[in-house]
Parts: sequence; C-alpha cells; structure tokens
Amino acid sequence: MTEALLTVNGLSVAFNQDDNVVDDISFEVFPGETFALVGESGSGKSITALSVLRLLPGNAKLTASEIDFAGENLLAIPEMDFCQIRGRRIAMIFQDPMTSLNPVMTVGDQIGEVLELHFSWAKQAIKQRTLELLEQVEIPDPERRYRDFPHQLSGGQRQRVMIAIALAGEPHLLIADEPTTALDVTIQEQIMELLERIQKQTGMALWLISHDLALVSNIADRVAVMQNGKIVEMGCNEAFFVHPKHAYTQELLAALPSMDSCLNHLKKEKPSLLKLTDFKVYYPIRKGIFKRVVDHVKAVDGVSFELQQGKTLALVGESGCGKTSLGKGLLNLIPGTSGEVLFEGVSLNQLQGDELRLKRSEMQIVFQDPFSSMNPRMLVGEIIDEGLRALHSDISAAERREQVVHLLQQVDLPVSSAYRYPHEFSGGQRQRICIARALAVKPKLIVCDEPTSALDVSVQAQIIELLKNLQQEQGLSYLFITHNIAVVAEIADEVAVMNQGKIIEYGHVEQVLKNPVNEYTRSLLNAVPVLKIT
Amino acid sequence: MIQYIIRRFLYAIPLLFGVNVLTFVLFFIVNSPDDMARMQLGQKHVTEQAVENWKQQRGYHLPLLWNDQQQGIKKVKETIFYQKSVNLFLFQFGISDSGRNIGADIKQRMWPSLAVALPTLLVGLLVNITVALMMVLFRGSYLEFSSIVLCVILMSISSLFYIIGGQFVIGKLLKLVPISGYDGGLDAIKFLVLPVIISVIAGIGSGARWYRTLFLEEVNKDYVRTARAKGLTETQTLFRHVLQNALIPILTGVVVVLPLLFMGSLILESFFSIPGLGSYTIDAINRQDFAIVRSMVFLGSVLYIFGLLLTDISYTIVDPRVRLS
Amino acid sequence: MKRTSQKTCLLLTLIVSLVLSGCDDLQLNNPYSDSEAGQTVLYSSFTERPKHLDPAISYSANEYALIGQIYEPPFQYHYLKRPYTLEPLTAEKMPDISYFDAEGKQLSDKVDAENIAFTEYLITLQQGIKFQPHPAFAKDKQGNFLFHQLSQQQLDSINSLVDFKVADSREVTAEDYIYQIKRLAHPKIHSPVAELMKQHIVGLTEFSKQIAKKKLVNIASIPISGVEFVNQYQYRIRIKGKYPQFIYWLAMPFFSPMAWEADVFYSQQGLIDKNITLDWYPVGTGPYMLVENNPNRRMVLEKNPEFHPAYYPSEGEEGDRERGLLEDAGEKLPFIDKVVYILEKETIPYWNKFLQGYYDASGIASDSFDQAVQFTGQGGEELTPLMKGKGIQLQTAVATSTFYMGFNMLNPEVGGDSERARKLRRAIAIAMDYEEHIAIFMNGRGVSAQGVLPPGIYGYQTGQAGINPYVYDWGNGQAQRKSIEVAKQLMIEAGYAEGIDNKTGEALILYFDTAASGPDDRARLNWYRKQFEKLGIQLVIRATDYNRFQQKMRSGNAQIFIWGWNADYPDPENFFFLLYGGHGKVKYGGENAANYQNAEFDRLFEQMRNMENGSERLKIIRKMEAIVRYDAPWLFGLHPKNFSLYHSWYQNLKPNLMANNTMKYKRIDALKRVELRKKWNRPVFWPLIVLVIMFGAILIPAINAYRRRAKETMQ
Amino acid sequence: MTILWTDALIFFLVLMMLVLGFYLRGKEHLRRPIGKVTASRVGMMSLVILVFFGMIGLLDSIHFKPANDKSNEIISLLDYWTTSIRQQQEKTYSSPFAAYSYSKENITTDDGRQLWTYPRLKYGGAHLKNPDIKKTHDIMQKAAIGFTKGAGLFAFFFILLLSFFKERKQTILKGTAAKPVWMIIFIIVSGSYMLIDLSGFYHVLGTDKVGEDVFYQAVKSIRTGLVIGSLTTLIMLPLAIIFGIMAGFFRGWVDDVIQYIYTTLNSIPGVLLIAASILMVQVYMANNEDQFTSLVVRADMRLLFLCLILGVTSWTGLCRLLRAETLKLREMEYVQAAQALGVRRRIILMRHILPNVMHIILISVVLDFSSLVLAEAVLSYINIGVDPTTYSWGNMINSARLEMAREPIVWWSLMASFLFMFTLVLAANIFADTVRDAFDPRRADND
Repeated sequence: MTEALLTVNGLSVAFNQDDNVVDDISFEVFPGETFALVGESGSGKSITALSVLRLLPGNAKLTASEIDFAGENLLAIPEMDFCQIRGRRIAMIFQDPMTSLNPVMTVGDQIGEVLELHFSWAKQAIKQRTLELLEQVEIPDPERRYRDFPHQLSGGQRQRVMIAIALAGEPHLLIADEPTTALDVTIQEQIMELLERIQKQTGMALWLISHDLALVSNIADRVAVMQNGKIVEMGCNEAFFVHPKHAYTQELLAALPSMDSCLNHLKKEKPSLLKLTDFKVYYPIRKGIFKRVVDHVKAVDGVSFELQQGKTLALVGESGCGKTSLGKGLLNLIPGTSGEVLFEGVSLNQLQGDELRLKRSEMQIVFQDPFSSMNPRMLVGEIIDEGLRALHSDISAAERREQVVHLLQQVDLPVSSAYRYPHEFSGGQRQRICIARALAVKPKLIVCDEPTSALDVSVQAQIIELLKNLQQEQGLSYLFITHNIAVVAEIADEVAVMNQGKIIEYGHVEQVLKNPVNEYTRSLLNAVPVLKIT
Repeated sequence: MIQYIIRRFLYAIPLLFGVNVLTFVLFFIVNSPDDMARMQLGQKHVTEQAVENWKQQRGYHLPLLWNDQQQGIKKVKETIFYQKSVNLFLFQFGISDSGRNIGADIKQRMWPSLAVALPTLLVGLLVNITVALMMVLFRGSYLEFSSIVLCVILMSISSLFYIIGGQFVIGKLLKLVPISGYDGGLDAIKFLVLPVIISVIAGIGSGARWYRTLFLEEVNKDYVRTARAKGLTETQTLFRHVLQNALIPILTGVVVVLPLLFMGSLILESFFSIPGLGSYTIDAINRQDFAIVRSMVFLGSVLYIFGLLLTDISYTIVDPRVRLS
Repeated sequence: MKRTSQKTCLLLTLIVSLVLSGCDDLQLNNPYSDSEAGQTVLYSSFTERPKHLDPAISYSANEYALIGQIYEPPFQYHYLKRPYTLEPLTAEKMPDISYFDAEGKQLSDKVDAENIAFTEYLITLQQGIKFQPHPAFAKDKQGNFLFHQLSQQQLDSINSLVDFKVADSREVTAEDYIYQIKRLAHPKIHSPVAELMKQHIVGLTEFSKQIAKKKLVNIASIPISGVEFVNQYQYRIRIKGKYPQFIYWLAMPFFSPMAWEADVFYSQQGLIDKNITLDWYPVGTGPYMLVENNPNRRMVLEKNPEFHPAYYPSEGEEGDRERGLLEDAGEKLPFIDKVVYILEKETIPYWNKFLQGYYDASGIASDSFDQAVQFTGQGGEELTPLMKGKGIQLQTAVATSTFYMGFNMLNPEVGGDSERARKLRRAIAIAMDYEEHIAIFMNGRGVSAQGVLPPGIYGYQTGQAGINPYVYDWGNGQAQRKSIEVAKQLMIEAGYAEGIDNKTGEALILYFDTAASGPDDRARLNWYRKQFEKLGIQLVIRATDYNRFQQKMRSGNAQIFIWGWNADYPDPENFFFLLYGGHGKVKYGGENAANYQNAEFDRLFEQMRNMENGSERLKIIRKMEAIVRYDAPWLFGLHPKNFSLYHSWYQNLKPNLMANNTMKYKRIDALKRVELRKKWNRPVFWPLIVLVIMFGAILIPAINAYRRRAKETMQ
Repeated sequence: MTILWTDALIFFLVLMMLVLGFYLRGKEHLRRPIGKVTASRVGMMSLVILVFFGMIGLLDSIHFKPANDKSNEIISLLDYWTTSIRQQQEKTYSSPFAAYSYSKENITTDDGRQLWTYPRLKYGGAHLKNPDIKKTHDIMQKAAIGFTKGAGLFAFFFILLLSFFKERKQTILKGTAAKPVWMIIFIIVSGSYMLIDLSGFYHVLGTDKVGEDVFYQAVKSIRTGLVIGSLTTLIMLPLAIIFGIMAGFFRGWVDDVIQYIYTTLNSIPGVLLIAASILMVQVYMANNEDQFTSLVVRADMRLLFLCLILGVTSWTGLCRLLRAETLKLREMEYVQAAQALGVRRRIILMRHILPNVMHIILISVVLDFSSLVLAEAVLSYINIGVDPTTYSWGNMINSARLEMAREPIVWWSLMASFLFMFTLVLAANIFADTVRDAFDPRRADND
C-alpha cells in the first residue's frame, strides 16, 4: 500500500469548554483515492474537514497528536505560511454554492484570485487559465460567464464555479463538503460525475463528506462513518456496504428508502376527497411608472387531479416547479389562486367567511423546516391546541389539555413535552409536534410539504412510518410534496410529477416508478442515487 | 430605471405637499402675521398702520386657507397657504420676513456649509473605516476590547463638550488656528481645520462601532471562509472581500446624507461663526423669521427625498444583485 | 517591529524640526489675510446683521454704527465738547429759527410758547458736498443714466454692487434733503418716525395721504407745504408750534440727504431679487462708503474719495489736551482707511480674539469682567495687571439710558392712585436691592437710578438733593437704601403684613412679565423672586417671547415688567414723555408703558416740553421728578455704565453717547498692532508632538500582536 | 401632594415596567438572554448605576406644596431633603470646597476701611475660624467620617439581607457579577453619604453665578435627563409598534399610508420641527396663563411637550425596523400554519408577531435612551430645549460656555454637568450593549 497523503491522528475539537464535537478520531487519505466521510447532521464530519484546513471559527479548541500532509507536519506550520497549503495543496468546496461565493465579485475574478495568489503569472495568463478551468468544469460559454456575478448563475453552475476555484490551485487533495446536498437530483448527479471525471484527469485525492450513503456507495473507494464525533466504522467500499459490522451502520443502510419497496397498496376505489380542476397560482409581475401588472409568473399553471379519501398523492418535482405553491395555494396561504377546488363535493369557491374558515381547517399542512414552523415563544402544549382554541372556542381548557395529551401520545411524544419549548426538541421530534398540531383540528387532508427532506435518513424513515400509521388509524389523506422520488415509493398511492407548473405525468405509483412514460420523469428516476452493492 | 426614477419623483410630490401642510399649520398656529410684523418692525414707535402696510407688502394680509371674498379658484389661490407653498414647489423662496431674498441667501450660504460638512464626512468615513477594520483585524485581542471601550466613552460625551473643549484648547491655549470666522477661497482652510477635526472625533465613537458590526457580520459569512480556503491571508480576506461587501451598506448609508450636507450643522456653524445654512436656520429660529424656517424645512425635505432616491440608485451601482424595476 | 519604531522616530524628528524652523514668527491663528497686516484697517464685529441701512427706516444702535459713517445729516454733536452740543456738519451754520403766529406774522424770540403757531428752520448747506461714487449716478456721453433700466444680460453679470464697472458722483443739493423728508412720509417705507414727524412738520400728513398710492420714485416732484426749497443750498422746514427738540432730530440720519437716482436705481426688480437694495447698499455723503455688504459674513467700509474736507476739532473739554485728544487738531479726516465688521455670534470667540489682538476694541461681557477690570478701594475701577500688561486702555461712561421696573397703573393690584397700591409699590422699590443687582449681574457697571433722568441729561441732580427720598437716605456721603424694615412697615400700612392680603387672607401673588428666557436670565429671574420674597410676596414669572410680551403691554395685561429707554437726544423731554398720560400704551399705543396718568404731571410736561433750558424749566423738571417719585409708577432701576476696552494702538478715543459718526476721528497705529499680534500669538506645538508619540505607543504593540498571531502554530 | 404631568407619566411607566416584568416572569425564551445580562459584570454594574440615578429621579418626581410656608411653591421630596443645600445660596461664584468667594468685592472692614478682596462665603466653610490652615484637614476628616457612616449603613443592610435570605445566600454572593455589583453598591452608598455629609459644610462642586450650589443643580438635572430619555420612548412606543406591525402585516394600502406618514415626518429636519412645536407650547401657555401659575408647572408642561415632540420625531426609526421584521415574520411557517388552523388575524398579531419583535423594541428603547439624553443638551443650547428655569445639564452646559472665557476659568459647572451626564450616558450605553448582545439573536449565535 502506498504512503498516505493525509494522516490524521487523535484529532479532537471542542467549542468553548463544551465537550468534544470531534472526539479523538484518526484516519488516512491516500493519493488519488476517493475517501468518503459519512454521517448524519451534527456528527462532526464538516468540523473534521475544517480543522484540517484550520478554518475553524475562533472559539474552537483543536487538539491533535498528528496531522501530516505529504509527509509534512501541518501542525508545525505557522499561520502565515499556512496560506501556501490552503487552496494550493488542499482545496475545499462547500455545501451551499450561493453563500460560499462572494456576491459582488465576478466569477472570473474569484477564480483568477487563486491563480494570482499561488502562481506569479501575467494577467493574460491568469485569464487564459481561468477560462480553461471554466471549460474544465463544463460551464457553457465561459467567455460570457467569466464576467458574470454568482447570482446570475444557476445553482449547478455555481457549484461548478466553486469546483473551478478549488481546482485552480491544482491541489493534491480536494475536500468536498456535502457538494450536492443543496442541489436538485439531476444536477446532483451531473456534479458528482464531474468530480469523478476531474479526479480521473488530475489524479488528486478526493475527500468526500456526505450524509447520503447511496450517493457515497457509487463513487467512494473507502468509507468512514461518523456518529457524534467518533468514527464508528471504516472500510473499503465493498466490505463496508456488503457486510457492515457496526449496528449504527446497519441501521443507516436499513433506513435508506428504496425505489422498489412500493408495498402492495390497496387499489380499491374510495370516494373522492379533493378534486382540483384547472388550478392556477399566478404571481403578478408589476412594471412601469404606476406598477401596472403587465404579466404573471405562472407558478402553478392549470393543474387538475383528484385525491381519494385515505389515500396519498405524492407531488414530485424539482425546486421551482411550483409544487409548494400548489400546496400553499390549496390552503389559501398565498393570494392569486384560481380554478375550482372541490372538497368533499363542496366547492370552496362558493363558501364565505367562517364557513370557509372551518372547511379550510379540514385541510392542514406540515412544513419542511421543523425549526421555523413553530413559534419559539410558545409552549408545545399551546402550539398544539392553538387550532382548537381558534376553531372550537366552546371546548373547555381541561378538555383541550386532554386533547393535547392524546395527540402527543398519537405522535409518540412524552406527555411532559407539552410544557417545554420547541427548541428543546430534535428535528424529528419537532416534525412530530407539527403533525400533532395538524391533527388537532381533525383534518381530513394533510398537505405534507417536504416533511422529511430536512431530516436524516433514519429519522426520515420514522416520520414516514408515523404518517403511514396515522393514515391507517384515522383514514387521513395526504398530499405528499417532495423532491425526493425515492421516498415516494414508501408512502404514496399515486404520483404526480410536476415540471414548470404543470403536471407532466400522473398515475399509480408502480406504473410511474417502474415504467415512466415521460422523458423528464425518467431522467428524474435515473438521477436518484441508489445503493449500488457490487 | 428611468421609469423608476420618474415614479419616485411622482411619489415625492405628495410627500412634499404633506410636509408643506404640516409646517404651515405649525408655524401659523405659532404666531399670527401681526406678530411677525411687530417682530420685524422693531420696538420704537410701531403703529397699527405700519403693521398693516407690512402685511400688505409681504402678502400676509390674505386669509390663511380659504378666501371667501374671491370667486371660484381664487378662493383657494388668494390665500397665504397657496401663495406661500406653491412658490416653494417652484423653488422660489420669496422674501424673508426681514426683507431679504431667501433664494439668494441660500445660494450664498450653501457653500460654507458644504465646505465644513463634506471634509467632515470624507475624513470621518476614512477614519471610522480604518478604526473599524483595525478592531476587526485584532478581534478578540485586548486592542479590540480597549478600542470598543474607548468608542463607548467617546459616544457618551455630548458634542457640545467637544466643541467647547476643542475651541478652548486648540484655539485659545495652543493658538494653532483662528478661534472662529470664515473666509472665501483657500483662506477658508485655516478656519475649517478645527471644526472638521472636532466633528470627526465626535463622530468616531458611534461610527466606528457601527462599521465594526457591519464588518463582523460579513466576516461570519460563508464566502469569507471560501476566500480563506483559497489561501488568502487574514488581511487579504479583510481588504479584498469583507471590505468590498461591507462597503455596500456603508456607501449607501453615506449617500442618504449626501444631499443633506448642504443644510450644514446647526451648532458647529454658529459656534465657529461659519456663515452656512445651519447658522442661517438657527438665526431664523431665534429671530422667529418663519419665511426662512419654512423654506429651510422644505429644502431639507426635498434634499432628504432626493437622498433616498440616490440611495436606491447607488445600490444598483455598487451591488450587482440589485436591479430597480 | 524594530523597523516601524525607527520609522516613527524619523517621523517625529521630521515634525519637530519643521515646527522649530517655522516657529519663531508664524501666526497660525490670524483670521485675516496677511496682505491687510500693514494697513490701517479697523476690525469690529456685528452679532446680528443690521435689518435696515436706509436712513429713513433704520432706528437702532447697531445700524447707526454703520450708517452714521455713511449718511450725513445737516448737524452733528461735537466730538469732544461736554455737555453735548450741536455743530454744523453738512450745514454752513446752525439754522436760523424764526417764530410765527397763526396769522403767519413773525414773532420775536422772546414770546412764550403758547402763542407761537409755527416755527421755521432755515438750513444753509455747505457748497461742493458730493455723494459717494455710485453706479446710480453713472451717465453716458449723451448724459442719460447708464444703469436705470438694466437689461437682463446686464443683470446676469451682476451679483453685488462691485460688479458695476462705472460709478459717478454728483453734488448734493437742498432737493436731496427735501426728498429724504418726503420719503419719511411714504407708507411703503415704514419709517418709524413717520407718525412722530407728521405731528410736527407742517403738511406732512396731507402729503403722505396724497402720495400713498404713488410709486416712491415719482414723489420727488410733489411739494410739501411745510418744506420749502429756497435755493440750491438752502431749504426751510416749518413745524407746528414750538418744538425746540426738533433741532436734535435734524442731527439724526433721518434728515440726511438722499439722491432720487438711488431710489430709481434700486427700484429695479432684477436688483431686488439679488438683494441689492437701498437697505443694503447705502448712497451717502459721509467719510466712508459701504463697499462690501455680505451680512452673512462681513461688511466693509472704505474711505469715500468724494468726501468733503472735514477737520479734527481743535478745542474740547478741559483735560482733553492732557489726554492727547487734541494732538490731531486740524488734521484732515478721516484717519482710518478701512473698517471691517465681521459676523461674530458668540461672545467668547470675540473676547478671545480681542485678547489675541484681532479685534481693536471690545465691550466687557460680564463673564470676562473680573479678568479685565478690578475696583480700587474707593469704588473707582481700573484695569487688571493682565490688561495693563497688554497696554489696553479702559473707558467708562454712564449711558444716557435708564432701566426701570414698571407697574401697570391700570392693574387693580399694583396700579391705580390708591394709597394702598402706592405703599406697596414703594415697599417693593425698597426691597428691590438694585445695588446688589448691579454688583452681581453687571459687575458694578451701572449706577442705581434716583429718578427718571439719567446723568448727562439736563435736569439730572447729583448729591443729596438728587436722591429719591422714598427709597434712599443720605448717609456718610452717599445714597443708602432704606432698610428692609421700612419696606415691611409700608407693607403693613398697605395691608399686606408679611405678604398676606388682609382682605382675602391669601398670600399676595404678583406677576412679572418678561421676554427673557435665556439660561442667563434664569439667574436674574431667581434674583427678582428672592427680592420679592423679602416682603413675603410671591412673584410669578411669566416668561414668553418678545412678541407676546409686547402684545400684553399693548393690551395692558402685564402687571410688573422691566423695560429700558435709550435717549434719542439729550433732552429731559425724551424721558418724561415716557410717563406722559397722552402717550399711554393701552389708550393711545404710545410709549408710556406704565400707563401712568397724573393730571398735574401731564400739565407740567406740556409746559416743559417746549421750553429752552433755563432756570424755570429746571424748576418744572424738579416738580415732575418729585411727583413721579411720590407716585412710584416706576421703580427706578439703574443707568448702565459702559465699559469699553481699546488696544494701545487705537487712538483719539472719547466716549460720545450721542454722536454716531465718530469713526472718522479715530486713528490706528498699524505697525504697533502687527508686532504686538506677533508677540501674543506664538503657536504652541508640543502637545501635538506628544499626541503623535502616544499614538505610536499604542500602535506598536498592536503590530506586535498581529505578527505574533501570524507566527503561532497549532502545537 | 401635587402631581405634575411628567410625574404621573413616570409612575405610570414604572408601573408598566413592573407589570411587564410580572407577566414575563419565568418565560422560557427570556431566561437565556436575561441570564446573559445578569452574568455580564459591566452590564450589571451599569444597571446598578442606572437604578441609582432612577431612584434619585423618582424622589425628585414626588412633588408637594410644603405645609409650613405660605408661598404656593411646589417642591419635590428631594428638594425637601436637601433644603439646607438648596437654601445655602452664596452671592456668586465660588470654587469647589472654597471658603472664599471667587470674585473680589468691596468690603468695609470693621475699622471702616474699604477693601478690594475676596470675601468669605456665607455658608461654604463658614464653620471654620481660619480656613487657610484648617480647611484641607477639615475636609479630609469630614469626608472620612461621612464615608465610614455610609459604609456602616451599607454593612448593616447587607447583613440584614443575608440573614433574611439565608437559603439563597449562594445566589446573592456567588453570581458571576455578584462581587462587582456589591462593590459598586458599596461605593455608591458610602460615596453619596460622604457627599451629603460634606455638602452640609461646603459647596462640594462650587457655586454658580448666583451662588447656587452646583452639586444640587447637577443632581436635580438627573430627573430631567431621565424624563427625556424614558418618557419620549413611552410616547413613541405605541405609535411605532402599532404602525410598524400593521404596515408589515397587512401590507397593501395600509402599508402605503403608514410609509407615507413616516417618510413625511422623517423628511422634515427634526430640529426645525421641534423648534416650531416648542414655540407653539409657549404660545399656548402665554394664551392661558391662569393654568400655569407656578413656575414648576410651566416648566413641567414644556418638558412634557418636549418629550412628546421628540417622541413624534423619533418613532419612525423603530417603526421601520418593526415593519421590516414583521414582513419577514408573516412569511414564517408558523404564522402560515396558524392561518391554516384558521386563527384570527388579530390573534396572530398578538400571539405570533408581537412576542417575536419584542427584542427589537427592547433593544431600540435602551439604545435611544442615551442619545435622547444627549439630544436634550444640544436642544437646550439652541434654546428650544427644556424650559430655562428647569435644571438640566443642557442648561448648565449652556451657561457654562460663557464661563469658559473667564480668567481664571470657571470650570466646575461644566465639569459637574459633564461628569453626571457622562456617568449616566456611559452607564446607559454599556447597559444597552449588554442588552443588545443578549437579546439580538444574530449576535447571540455568533459569539
């Protein structure tokens, strides 16, 4: 076996006097290999990467017995010289390309900066090289992009620029910290391929940091799993994915949603609950001196579908395809909707005032971000019975308290949590609370707007499980909005694929997932990383 | 862009009208034309006749808001309000109660004000930014702490003390500059040095702190981390990236006040007897010359609104992300 | 690290050397351009820009300071002689006065006032007096005026009078004097004395009615019955009855000549819009002319090249020769080339600049008084060593003005003819310890008033005879205020024992109305309250702005107030008329703010008004004083005493409270001034250097810290 | 017992604070920031100082007509307790701890000779036979005695406190900021006791032009400063909150109108607006004098109005902040969830929006305080500040300006106002910083 490129020994990181976030970990990265550090959020994988590059925030305390890079002791290098390492020999790309690029600097300058920093070249040469790099990361029309600002680029392109920046210094080691998490599946795939290709070309080592086992399984040579600050298992790809030793690893793998797990959904017809015909959500575009409405952004452009009681319709699509607008428009959380909405045969367009309010309250929503979806100033108990207070003012406080207790039990939370504040709970638990809040008003339909995409896989599985059970018990219907087509299989009866405000494919789960008709749907499906076990 | 500007100008009209109404109400409640007349005609041997003539001449003999004697549109036109405010909109400030043409005076006194305010602004900006950058550069060190403390202390001192103290020490004890006065052309410099220094120092406290917070906000952004990952040194990141981004709010903040510089500083000017608009206003207040005060209010509002417009435009210039529609 | 410290050292040495090199004779704080240094320029100041410089309108001290030098009435007060005496200025000789009865028959000078119907003043003017050079007079070849119809493009190039390239002059004629009198009557002008003059000058009232609608520029041709053009150098003014004080009016700028061209010139709208008006750019005959008038910064007087020959007086009061006041006797006036008035709002800067030698004269703010003046054992005052060291000269003079606390006689509580009120007033008069007031607030710059008349006015009495017997006793050679017990006794007699009204049993509350509301006034107002508390009276201060104050005075809502009067001319009439019933403020809108009305007094006043000074007039005056002292409608306050300081290079100084054209007599030794200024204004640099060093001291460790941070590793 | 307008409002303010405190007691989301505040040493020290000033202010806000004297003069409790200092007026200037007047005078000695010299003061150091020798020693002695008295007092109460809360000794003594806090309290108590003791015999900070004790003036000025700083906010808060939140939440025409209002108000130069309004009050008072017989009442009216107008000019800033924040909040998912649950708008406002902007309000209030105190001085300089008869640092500075020109210079009046004002503003600023760091979420997480 060759000499390790990067050797980390007994690395621990702690933030101001708290206990270690990274706790005495050791690993190596070999030249030219792809090393993947996998772990769920808060397991300290990013911190590890940052601490190697000394990019930790000031209040972090780092201790390590050894950090060697190409036989050089990084710990011994003084701050002023460390600049020679960063970018030149070890480069890094970050999760969110939007915030990680300087918004007021042209793409060209940001790449050129690295060159001018590490190679003493002429302006012309620098520009030349920059364009080459842009070529290399497959950005169309580099000449033009060179002068563009980050905000003028699409998410994928930004990430490409980030990569270009990283490559500029011709590093031996490239650290990729969740390079694709913020991107849509299709883009995700392209980026990963790009990385692979580039690695092939340059023969540099790639240190990939990700939470997505499936994705990792496709490209990593060696994998290490982190769980709250410790590396619990490390091994080369096959060994790792075929027979994982550590329980946690197994758990993770188990939790992975898989496409072909479409359980035998009951096919028999049920009475229709919700029927949309030609539903539209338009945002006006105002122009001119008097801000006249000249045109509309057609977020949802004439969507029609039907949802039966006790069933789940999954609304799949990439970001900006209008699925969220549809969900919110349905609950009238955003103005400017049109088209007929039949709810239990009653047309909501006819209803007025309180009647409408009551009817609407039979549709509830669970949001994506479990942090911003609860008022931090309110007790969980208050949050849950808010709906009750609003709708059924006649119910006495005592009864309401019972209700809350009951609901908490339903979502498997301890009764005591009624008297605690949201921020004391983990993401998964919060999502449960949100569900409880939705349930409180006895809705018939719950719109789940990406309820799991902010959660780790293991938690995601639990939440989906919970949703299923609730459906069983109370015959709820879900409008399940997601970008992750993999999850769909787990829960949905029917699937509607959305693109640019229109439903392009609509049908039963198996049919859509197994043999999609539409081109776009197919690309979506292909893009989804699946656990490949060789 | 053009459309936007036009829209903003249209928007300014109701604003200015509101300002006009407000000031008008205030000032004419404060004192009746008769009082003005007496004020201006002085004390010895003032007769009712004289007062009447004076009002006639200044056009204060008309009713305030509604003229019943007149017919049709004149009912509105032949009133003090109409006469006084419409001309303002045309920037004809008319005659001050003491009988001078206000417009001419403003034209003349605007420049001294600017001569004090502009250097103050620029030097102040420079000093504050440097201090703030220093603080950020040495963040976490005793240096930052001590300079923050210093800033708070500087902030807690009333500007009057700076002026009084500065004049006393530098002007009287050290005899380094003339104590007060003003002169046209280059001779003005020796008169301006002291006021500028004083107001800069008075400004450091709040200014530097404010900029520091701006810088700190930027420093914690992701792209700064990227920059350092590129291999830029602390200073390079600070100057190339942080400063660049932090300048956006700073500059736009400056642009707002830019037009208002003409209005000058009230106290400073009267202390150093600089014949600017600031002292002009103060005198007007003390002499209760409401024609002037009204004009100044109007002018101030116009400049302020203009400043707002400039801010928006400057945003589009310094910040590529912003586009006006 | 070492390098930087070296750098700083280098820098310091540089600064030091630079400083030392330039140190010896540079004046960093000289507010004037160095070119002016050698010239005989007088530097003075104004705190608020004068409102009017039109001699027909202007009527206040700060304006007279300027136009006194520019406009010349026919007569003036002699610079040196005391008591104040009039002498011809532009007139050839004093006017020939002749009296007529109703039928227009000439009477002898001896006849007594009541049968005199008219008086005529024949004024003969010097020849060859010319107006100052002014564009208004400029003519072209054909002899028509250049600038009387300015075209637009002419106007565009003009921002001040200097921009007129051509200027001309012409000789003054009697017409110009008459024209000025006509202007007084014109309603557009708002002359403050118009109403007064209408009472005296024959035909003025009719004239003013006649021209009310006319433009100012067209009135020159219309005659006034009472003012007659005799010839080029003579004109005659006819006034109703006998009014000896009229001669004093003739010594005021109201009666100085005015060229009709000026009015035509200045009536052009284009100029008015540019603030170029007669109010701002006078056209006079005097020794000086206003060349720059920027009321926002400075005003500059320069010698008038056309000024008629005038010479320094050769005789004066006894003692003037010793004081060196006659050294310039017979020299041609004026001595000073240029006078610069600079806008100076704050007293502190002014005082400091004066000490630095950048102003030539200064009054003494009460705050800087101790610094300047000290009192010798016997109440006499002298300069402090500091001032003496600078060679500064002190001049004092009791102003011909009086400050009094007035009781509104229409007010039921304090006013009226009742014994109760009178006693109350007297009690207060005793309680108000004006000696203390003078000591605290005026640093003893004033004398407590004994009656209506200030010193220097005919009829003023010094010594025991002159004291106010109701307030003062005569003890060891000076007036001594009666003890507070006396006042308390009076209170008891008045029925306000211990300040409790025996009728109501309530504490007596009196109201004091004032326009003062500055922070300094606060102290003063507190003091007033303390004085009244001595008698157990509660004084409520009703402070408001000057307008409201006057409003109250007019409507008679005021109860107690403090006001002052400044002599227009040195004649007792000018003071007693303030108490004349016919001038009651509420009734007639006159100047009798106390609304005092006493038949006997009024009778005497009417008698005294038009008498020449003489024993019997004196007798009447004494009577009147006695009446007023008895009734006490006023509480005689004080006569301020002007202290002024002059630098050693400022010469020919003699306080003259009546004349306002004294600039021409003064002289300045420019060279002496230059060297003294140098001596007094050596800049001090070392604190700056210390500052720089300190800054460096702070910076160096900072840099160290930074370097250390850069060096540190993770181990 | 007569209640002036400002008094009433002040006590109303205090009451509101208490109520608010009671309501927020034990609210979870406040515990962390409050804990942060209590943990910071400087913060707590400055708070103590503020409280001390506040108590003086309150004492000075209890007005009544003294029964004994017949004049209808209204005095405050503070005046009543400091009657001795208040009435020990000299003739004119005298420097701190002086026994002689500051300016020479003509004195007739016993043998009838006239002397031009510095006269003895009526009260300052009057108890001394021969000041020139004895004074320093006497001052030292008196100071020491006063200080020890104060210390004793402090010790007594401290022990009393401990014995009361035996079980909570820990919290009293061991808190991170406990030591400095007790220290500062100790200094304040014994220090002020010392001063009170001394000013019985001397003019600690000298006397002003009319011989009024400068120390007394400075202390009296505290109330003015506090009133301006606090009442203004009290007045502006409702405006700012209601308008700001409504504009942000309802948007549309409501937003337009409110924006119009505050842009208009903003665009008028504040000073001029203030000037106009102050003149207006004067006119009002001039027109109906009968209501304002007593000087105190007049001054108070003007003070109140100054606060009012300052409030009107200064609400716009906060309003803008709140509007922006509300715009953010209304997009928050919990607000949308509430809408989905069919909660009524006003309830959403009360329950979701208002509590979540509270920190902004709090921060801006404490930040404004100091700037308002400073503003007062400036306004008084232009004579559009508080009534010239009210004691205020602004007025003191204003009159002190002229004294700077005196030779030898009269520095104490300026110095006194400087010290007091500086202490208050500094304390306020530091406290404001602590509060901001504690309550501003953005700062909270980046340290």
